[in-house]
Amino acid sequence: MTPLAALDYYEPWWAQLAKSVVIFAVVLQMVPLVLMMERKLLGRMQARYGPNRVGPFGMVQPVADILKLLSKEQSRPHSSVGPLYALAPAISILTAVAALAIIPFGPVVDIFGTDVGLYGIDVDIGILYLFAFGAIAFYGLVLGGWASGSKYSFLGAMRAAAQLISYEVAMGLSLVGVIFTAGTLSLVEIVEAQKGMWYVVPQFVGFGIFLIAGFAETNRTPFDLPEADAELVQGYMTEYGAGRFALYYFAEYMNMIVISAIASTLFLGGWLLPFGIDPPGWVDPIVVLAKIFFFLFLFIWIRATLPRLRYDQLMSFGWKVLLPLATVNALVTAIVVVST
Amino acid sequence: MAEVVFFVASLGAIGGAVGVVALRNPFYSVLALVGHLLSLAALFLLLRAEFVAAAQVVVYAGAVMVLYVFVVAYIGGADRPVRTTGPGLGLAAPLFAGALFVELCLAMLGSGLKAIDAQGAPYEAGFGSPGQIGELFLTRFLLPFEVASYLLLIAAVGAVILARRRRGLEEEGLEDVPTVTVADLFRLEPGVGTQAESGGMLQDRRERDERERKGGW
Amino acid sequence: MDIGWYLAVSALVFCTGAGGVLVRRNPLVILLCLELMLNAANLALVAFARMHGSGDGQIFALIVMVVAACEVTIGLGVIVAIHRRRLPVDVDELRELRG
Amino acid sequence: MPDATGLELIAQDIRDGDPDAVLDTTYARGRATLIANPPAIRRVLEALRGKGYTFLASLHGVDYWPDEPRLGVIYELLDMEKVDRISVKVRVGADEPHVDSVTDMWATADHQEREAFDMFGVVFDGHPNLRRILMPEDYEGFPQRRDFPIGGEPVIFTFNEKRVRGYPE
Amino acid sequence: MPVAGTDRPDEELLTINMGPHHPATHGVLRLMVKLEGEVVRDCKPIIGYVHTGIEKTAEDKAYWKVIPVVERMDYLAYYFNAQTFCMAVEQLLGLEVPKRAQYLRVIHLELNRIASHLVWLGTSALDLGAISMFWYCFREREKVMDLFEQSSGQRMHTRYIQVGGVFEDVPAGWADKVRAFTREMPRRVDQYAALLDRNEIVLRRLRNVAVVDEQTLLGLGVTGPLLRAAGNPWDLRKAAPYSSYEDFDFKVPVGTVGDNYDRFKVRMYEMYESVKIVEQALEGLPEGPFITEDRKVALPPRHELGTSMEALIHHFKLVTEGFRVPPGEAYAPIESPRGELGAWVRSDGSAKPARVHMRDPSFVNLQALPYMAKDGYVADLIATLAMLDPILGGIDR
Repeated sequence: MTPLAALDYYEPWWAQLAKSVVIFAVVLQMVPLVLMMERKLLGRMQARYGPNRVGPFGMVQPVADILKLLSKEQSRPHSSVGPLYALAPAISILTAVAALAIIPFGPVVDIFGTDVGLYGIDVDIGILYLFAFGAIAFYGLVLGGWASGSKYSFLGAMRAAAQLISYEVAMGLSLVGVIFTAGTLSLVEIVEAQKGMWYVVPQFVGFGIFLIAGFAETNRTPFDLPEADAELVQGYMTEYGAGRFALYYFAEYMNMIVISAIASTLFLGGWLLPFGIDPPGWVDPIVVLAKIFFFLFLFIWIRATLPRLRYDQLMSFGWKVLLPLATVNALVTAIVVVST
Repeated sequence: MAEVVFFVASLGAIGGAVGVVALRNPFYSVLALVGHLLSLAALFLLLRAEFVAAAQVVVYAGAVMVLYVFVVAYIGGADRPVRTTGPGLGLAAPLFAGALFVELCLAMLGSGLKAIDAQGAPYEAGFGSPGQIGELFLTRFLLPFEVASYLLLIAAVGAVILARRRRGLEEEGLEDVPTVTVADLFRLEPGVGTQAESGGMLQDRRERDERERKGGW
Repeated sequence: MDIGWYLAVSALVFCTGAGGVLVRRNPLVILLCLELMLNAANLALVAFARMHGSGDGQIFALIVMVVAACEVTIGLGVIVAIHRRRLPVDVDELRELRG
Repeated sequence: MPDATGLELIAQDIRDGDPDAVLDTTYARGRATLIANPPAIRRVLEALRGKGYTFLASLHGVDYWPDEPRLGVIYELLDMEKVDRISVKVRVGADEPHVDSVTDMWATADHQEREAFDMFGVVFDGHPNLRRILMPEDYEGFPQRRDFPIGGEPVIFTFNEKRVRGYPE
Repeated sequence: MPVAGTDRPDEELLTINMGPHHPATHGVLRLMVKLEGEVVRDCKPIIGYVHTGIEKTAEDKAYWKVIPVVERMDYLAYYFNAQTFCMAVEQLLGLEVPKRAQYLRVIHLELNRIASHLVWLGTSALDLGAISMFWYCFREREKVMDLFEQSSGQRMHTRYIQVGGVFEDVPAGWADKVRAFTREMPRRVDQYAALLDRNEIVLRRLRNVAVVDEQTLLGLGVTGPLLRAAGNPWDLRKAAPYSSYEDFDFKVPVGTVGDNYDRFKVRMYEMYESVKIVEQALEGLPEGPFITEDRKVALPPRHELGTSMEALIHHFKLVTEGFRVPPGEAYAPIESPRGELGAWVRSDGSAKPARVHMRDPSFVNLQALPYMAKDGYVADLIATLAMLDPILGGIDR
């Protein structure tokens, strides 16, 4: 089969398999961790304890939650469209997981005498791969809302879809500056191009726009309109329960992790440390994880602080502020890159 | 391996295509087309057209079909029978399509193109990569590239004009609703959002004075 | 895989699309069928590009995508306008242009 | 509150315009009440509104059983300028409980009249939407009347939904 | 197609049933909302889901047993319910309430107002998406609840206010605890304001939203913070003082525009003013009896029962039958956290009221919702409903 990526070294099949399993296992384990972190941090920020009953310090709480959700009865509304109703959350989680494949946790290292890159795949199209799966994620939301056969879900899905595509544009444009500067789409190469200076410094505008759009893409506060529980009662997932709800829930946090990982890769230098510190290779994934958790903390912090925007404000902010800013940023970067 | 992928993907592509034509509800037709497009993207990958595959998904599945979904959701699926164009055309159309297929197959297979039975030209590194595409676009195909961008611009303007509401929000004073503009980013209203005020007094003085003047306090 | 197979798939999809345009009455679905035909052409173009080992075919495919996007925006705009004016969303009943 | 004399003056004023409008006045514990003739209620309220009582604070339904006429409607009017309250009472019989609606004069009367109708069965003629408001739409009887017993309402659960009266099979 | 996009394609309206079980309706309220896209074209409140027949129940109970029943109507402002009912009965009895009792009532009423506004603030912020506010507000509310518990033994529905006075004098040291609270509270309100009032998103969500002019509000019978936000300084505590409110120096916050922001600000400032009133009342708390000396109405002190035959008879009489109230009708309006709360009580001379009707401000104010929400966004409908602060227990009674 034609390789997806043009690797200039050979990776044996067992390395690919092992990598997939490790990445999947590690990041999947991160979701309960993030859940726990969110609940504990929110609790602390809101002058309460957060979960502290299940296990030591309540650390097993997410497991209990997931077990509870999985053991619930699967039910669906009368008016829903069965197959699509079941398919939608699966699409959501599929796209979230697939996007993990391109996140680099480190450079190519030598494992048992073979070169193995500490990432799923390193594709030429790099960021485009991400946006391709982002595009498919749209169907997870819309199908879920549409197939539920409920007006709340439908409204929520429409909001989610409109928000997703509006902010996808700004997000894409905000990354153009990084791509110009690095001269490549491959995430591994982008990280390596940041050896001298993290892109958060020259591309701070792009960084800001990317973060804001990332909040919108993951439906987090203050852009959590699709699931605004005050108005739409969880939006497109109103009618979902039990395991399928767990899938949506999982996908949402997975998306958070993906966005955090992309942000740390593109702007915070991935596995690189500042001031030329060059630790041994096994530290690299830990550095990436630490940066990811920094962004996750930011997500949670913002959630505890900000109220949500109104729909029209969200839209006009996306189109009238972020998009022009991102365009100007791309333009300025292009001029600077060409002139130097 | 490539054969299996090709088989699955082409089956998806053809199945999706048939679904588009045969399904009654336009919403399902749209979904079938999405399936078709994704299968096609897989075929593109097999043909080593990475960038085209990604563009296919991002542009088609991510933007064009999204438009379809919105419009279908807005207009609503009409559950009409598939074939009501009259028995004549309903019978003639499949015949025509079949004839067309035979003709195309004859044209291609009988064309005597030598390479058609081969795996294609030897693969070179960088084939179908964004770099190659970009280079072609900005050198040999600069004119089509520019024309295409103008076409897109015109289409966008046209669509906005076509789908503009003839009645509704604009006339009923909803533009009064505050919206965020670029200028607002740079305009700092007194007493809004600065750190000093959040740490200090609760109410900006101007507003309090105004309320006091109105006799509230 | 031989390039011929790709072309066969392309032909099949193209014919399905062509048949769909003739059979269906809903302009939305007709637009979808047009998309099918364009995509079939795209597949053929990319296959030929692979055959010759040059990127020209892919450039063509990308331009076709742009054209398709334009066609869709305008087409859907027209359909929405039709719907707004409370005309039937059905090509056989929309005879006004015929005079 | 207007004092007893003030109340009489107001009543006299209204009587000048319409001799039958005010049936009686009572003044007790600082509460001035005009008892209006039911057909003339709108005229009385209009006149009071002209005198500055522009705010309809509330509207109460009441059942004077066993006295006749049984049902009463009390309008609490308020003069926000002089901080002055006056109440207007109409009494109607239970067999023909018709009072003119004042929803067009005070929008607030909408829900309040509906409540009085719901609870006492006073029909407000001219009300745009005189339906039950607190009780279920298909409820029978007027629960706040004095002869309506305080008793158990069967609560519908799954096991007894077929047995509860009025539940569709 | 499972979702018919519109009711009628030519109108493009989508009817949505919000509630009765909806997280943002602040109770069991049902709204029939007609949407055009995201814009509310019509909104019809449907109520009655928690109608519990309190007024009917009250007719079957002795006067002093009615108090706990009416307290459960507006479950956030229970002191106010009891106060208005007791005031109406006192009016019928011609009873004078001792000064100390009046002050104690005021302290509790104002503390209750703060607690009620805190719940409003927390839930409103929650509706705007600011989830943390809810916990901060409930943290402070908890302190008020603790004060109530210390003075009356109950956190909610305290039955502290009695006909003729209050149930018991406040315990020793209570005043200091209240002072500690009143010292802390303004700082807390400052913090809330810093979180919300300094937040650009909140300002944009509230300013110039759901503006209804003063005249419309007056016609709708709207009172309380909603009316004051529109610029009318009508406050019964100032206009027609009851329970010694004339003794205290406080201001009535009014708005200028009548939008949601003004409603928000007015309530925020009311918390400061309530704190001021509580402080003044504590400062000037007069000595004297905490309940009327009239043994026909108030229970005799426990220690008299062992020595005085008369006291024993009164005690027996009151506990078994209750006191009789001369025939008549009374209406006692007070300023509750939501507006004019009035009890209309009719007595037929027996020991049970012949009719108790509450003019609940939530019930009346709710009628303004369609006026406020029309032609706004759905999200604004939720914010407006939050700023309206309806309590469904009071609406449905």
